[in-house]
Amino acid sequence: MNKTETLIPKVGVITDVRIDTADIKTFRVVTPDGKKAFDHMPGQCAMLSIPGVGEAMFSITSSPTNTEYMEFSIKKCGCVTEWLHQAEVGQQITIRGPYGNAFPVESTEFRGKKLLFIAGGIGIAPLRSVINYCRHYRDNYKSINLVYGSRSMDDLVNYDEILNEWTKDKEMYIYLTVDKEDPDWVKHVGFVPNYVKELKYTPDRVAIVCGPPIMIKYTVAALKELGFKDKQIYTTMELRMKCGVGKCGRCNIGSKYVCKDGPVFRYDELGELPDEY
Amino acid sequence: MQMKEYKPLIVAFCCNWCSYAGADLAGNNRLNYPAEVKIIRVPCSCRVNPMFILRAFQRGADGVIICGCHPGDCHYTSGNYYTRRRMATLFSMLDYLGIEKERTRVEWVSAAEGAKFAATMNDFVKTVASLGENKRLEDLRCKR
Amino acid sequence: MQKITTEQLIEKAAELMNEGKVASVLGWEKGEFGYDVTPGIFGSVDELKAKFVYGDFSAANLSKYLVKKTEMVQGQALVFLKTERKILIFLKPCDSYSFNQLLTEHRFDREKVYAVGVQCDGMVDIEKVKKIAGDGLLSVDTSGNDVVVKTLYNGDMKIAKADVLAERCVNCKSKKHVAYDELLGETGEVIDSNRFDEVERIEKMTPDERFAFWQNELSKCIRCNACRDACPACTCEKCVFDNPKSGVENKSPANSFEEKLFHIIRAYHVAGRCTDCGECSRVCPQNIPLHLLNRKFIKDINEFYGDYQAGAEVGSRAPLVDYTVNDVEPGEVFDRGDENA
Amino acid sequence: MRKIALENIDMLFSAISDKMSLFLPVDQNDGKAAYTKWEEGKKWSCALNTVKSPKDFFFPQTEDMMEFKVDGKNIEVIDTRKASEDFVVFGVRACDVRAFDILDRVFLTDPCDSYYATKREHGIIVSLACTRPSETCFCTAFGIDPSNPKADVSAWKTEKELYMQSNTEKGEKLLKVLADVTDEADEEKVNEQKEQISSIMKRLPLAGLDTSEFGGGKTDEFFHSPAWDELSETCLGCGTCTFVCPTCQCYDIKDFNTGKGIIRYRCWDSCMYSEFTRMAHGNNRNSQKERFRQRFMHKLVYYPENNEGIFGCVGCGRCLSRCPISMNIVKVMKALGGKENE
Repeated sequence: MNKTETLIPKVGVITDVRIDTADIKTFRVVTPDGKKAFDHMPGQCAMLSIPGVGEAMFSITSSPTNTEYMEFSIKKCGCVTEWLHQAEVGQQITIRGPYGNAFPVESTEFRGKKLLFIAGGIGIAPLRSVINYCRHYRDNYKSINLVYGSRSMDDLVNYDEILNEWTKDKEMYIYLTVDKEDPDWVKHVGFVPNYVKELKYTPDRVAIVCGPPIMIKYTVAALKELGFKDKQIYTTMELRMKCGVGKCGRCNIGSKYVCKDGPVFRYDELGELPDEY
Repeated sequence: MQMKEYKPLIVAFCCNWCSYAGADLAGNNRLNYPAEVKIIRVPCSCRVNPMFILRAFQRGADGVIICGCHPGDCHYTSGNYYTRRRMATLFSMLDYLGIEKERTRVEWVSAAEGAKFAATMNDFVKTVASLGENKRLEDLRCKR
Repeated sequence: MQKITTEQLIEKAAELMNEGKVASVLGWEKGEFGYDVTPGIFGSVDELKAKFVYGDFSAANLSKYLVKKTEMVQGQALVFLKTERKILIFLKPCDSYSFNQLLTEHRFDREKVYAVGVQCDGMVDIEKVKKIAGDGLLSVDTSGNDVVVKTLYNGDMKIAKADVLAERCVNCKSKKHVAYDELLGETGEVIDSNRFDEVERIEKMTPDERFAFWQNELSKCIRCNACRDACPACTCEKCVFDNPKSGVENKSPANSFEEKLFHIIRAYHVAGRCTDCGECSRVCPQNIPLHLLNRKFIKDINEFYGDYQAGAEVGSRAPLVDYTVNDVEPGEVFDRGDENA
Repeated sequence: MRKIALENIDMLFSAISDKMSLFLPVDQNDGKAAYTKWEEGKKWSCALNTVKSPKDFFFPQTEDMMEFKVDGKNIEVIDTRKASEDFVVFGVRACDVRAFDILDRVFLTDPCDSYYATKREHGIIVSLACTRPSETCFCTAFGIDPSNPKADVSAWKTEKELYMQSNTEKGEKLLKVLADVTDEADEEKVNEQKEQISSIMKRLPLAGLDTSEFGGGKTDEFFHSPAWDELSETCLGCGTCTFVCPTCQCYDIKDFNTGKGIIRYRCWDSCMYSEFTRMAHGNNRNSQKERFRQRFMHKLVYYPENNEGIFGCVGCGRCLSRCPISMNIVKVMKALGGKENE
């Protein structure tokens, strides 16, 4: 990316809008000439904006191995997201990035390891990028597990892809759960942290956790009960960001800036930071 | 380049029950008043927040006029009494800051006073036109 | 008139604390140089003895802190003691007006507060001292009617206190405490002050001069919001200038319009409720005479609707939420002004 | 080293402003100095410092970044920046000069902020030694020498003359421009002044302020200190300290709809504001204590941690004299360091 343009965005076009749940949609974005806006690594974020409404940071949910477009799974919760949810195909927005660090998919921290992904609700968004990346370079990793839960069956994001593609992969094990019982739901019912405990994962793998803060907290506790060490647990953080480049002064936790040093943190790194997130 | 004739932009906040109907009547009776008067209908003249007036100037208005029911005739009993106090103090403050007092006005226009509405607007437009463009409460960003 | 000393205040506070009547004390805390006094909350007698100060620089109006702090004391009282322990606040005469005004607006619980009125001999404006003594003040003290200054460059100096009184004290509107449970020192009378002279001077200028005057003053604004945050009348839970949905949330003085918008609306939102305590001008880092905006409203309200002093009594109805059938018309107010001129 | 008689100082100013814009502290009608564009008749202030710091020249309080034209579903991004011209900021004190270093480390590190960088490239800074530091000064605590300020050109004002010494290529160029109005000078008077200033610095009330307790890696030590409660208790949550501070660099990016297009601008923001970190899902600094702590921890711990031990404060004393409640970094340092009663 050109140095003089860190804060000046490119124009992006929404080419597809997929309705995932009642409050989550997935947007496909390309540049006006139909290309991918920029390359990224799994876990990185992009700044999307609607002029006059605002700018906000979103994790890129599509895999870097997808060379045609980028996807963003976005939950309706603020001004920008509300506006986006009303947007139609063909709507232009602005996009800049990529920002932040990525999951260490290329280092030995992940390579050659068993991977355990744990997601809650919209927390699947950043993990989907990693999972698809790992599926693409399948031989670099050992078994992949995914424990994914949400409030109800209708709140599971990306359900079709999980059901139709991921479950069919070899050495990929998917465990879905919902919080509340439903006559149509035949799989597991219960909260994610408890499910993780029930599944009795052995600590010979790397855990990647993403979801609401409370779910992360209890899931990490569950993992530690199972014998996982801080160094084996990864998560991604979210704080208010305006610039995306560690200069506007909002997103720091202690001396670390989430938009620059994060959003991906290993749990032992996070432990060194003050409890202000 | 030909000089365009200067036509002031006027924002008129009109109460729904009297003045807006008055404006309607002026129209029905084919009474003339300049097209530069932009009417904003409000439920009561006391709905007009001082911020609305300043924002109107920011967005390019050269004059702002507030029209309501005659005192005592308010649809909500007392709304325009509050308007009267609020606008008296606000306009006095604008004058204190050196902003031409002729750019702001309050006028009571009933639903039956179509002629008064037209006459008021004509007079107000003339007054503001003689002052020229609003320079003292302008936002240059909105002028480009 | 006998001067009230720091020790007397500490003694009173300690007594009330030891009796268990109050749990904490809202007062003033010593600084580094004698003049940089900070509002402080004292939780123990030791703390009071170590840090409490009352003097020529105890200028801060403490009333606004009651809005948040009484809730805190209430919490403490429930936890520690069954008895009703209160927060002690010291009120200078002008603070007592703000106290009443907040009470009128139901912004704090009177039952949770023990108010001690303290005699005020006027506060000193350190800026004025520095103008005379120059930079490098090593210490500032009062003795009698003089301010004694030790400086690094101009030696020691004695300055008449009257020459360095804060503007609001020069034009003090009242030495009367309008609210207290107990009084230390003497209370005075409402003063027929000259506080509107400056407003009148500006009114008599031509519109062009007025515009130039305010343009110059307001252009200094850095939008730090200190005037708003220090104002005891500004107690909205969410200020319109902080609310992204208000459409006017502007964090910076992007141009002269936004400066004016902010200052007109700030003054307007407290019109009829402003007690003229002068905190806005005192805290302004750019020395903008903000009180002249507030006083214009007070003066107008007095002239249009009859004399009204916000905070003079609890429960009075502010003029802008009131009306009479025969109020002056907005168009007539200018004619009146001309008559007076 | 070059010198010019103070009685001819206007010749110097006019020689500079013939070539480029010159900004220097000028007394306003309230007696306070503010950086003002020099023109014939403007008098250079002898005030120790300005209320608003010179960071404004490189990181303006409000700055338009770009414009968007929206047409139906389409958006056009327009870079509205104009070509920058050289300018001189004259009379910058040693503390504010260090502040530029601190800002540089934020804005010029990768990814470089082009808005700041361009202005920095075009700005020439002439510093000025402090002959009369005030009681609120504590720059020496951060290793700043007010008798020997850095920047492109260093200057010393003696009773009758102004001495100037260039330190950079840009400074050299400027002094060349001024060769006609200045004379060659030796360093005797300057050295004399340097000694004088050092002896004054030792007599200042805050001369003994100790920074050794602070620095990178001390987050755990100070973050949970009980002192924060008391220190922040009466903080009003206004932005005065951050806006007068020469090193505070937090900003906000906002859009303004002009009716004809959308201007995206950047403006100063303050970590003391309640809205600062609020986002759709909540706020991670909900109380004034947390926001207050953030500001001082950033200056004393976080910044040095990320920048080789350099503190984020320069001891200019602006917050000491301007805070509405007279709470400031010195009081914080003393309270946290436990040296309050010494």
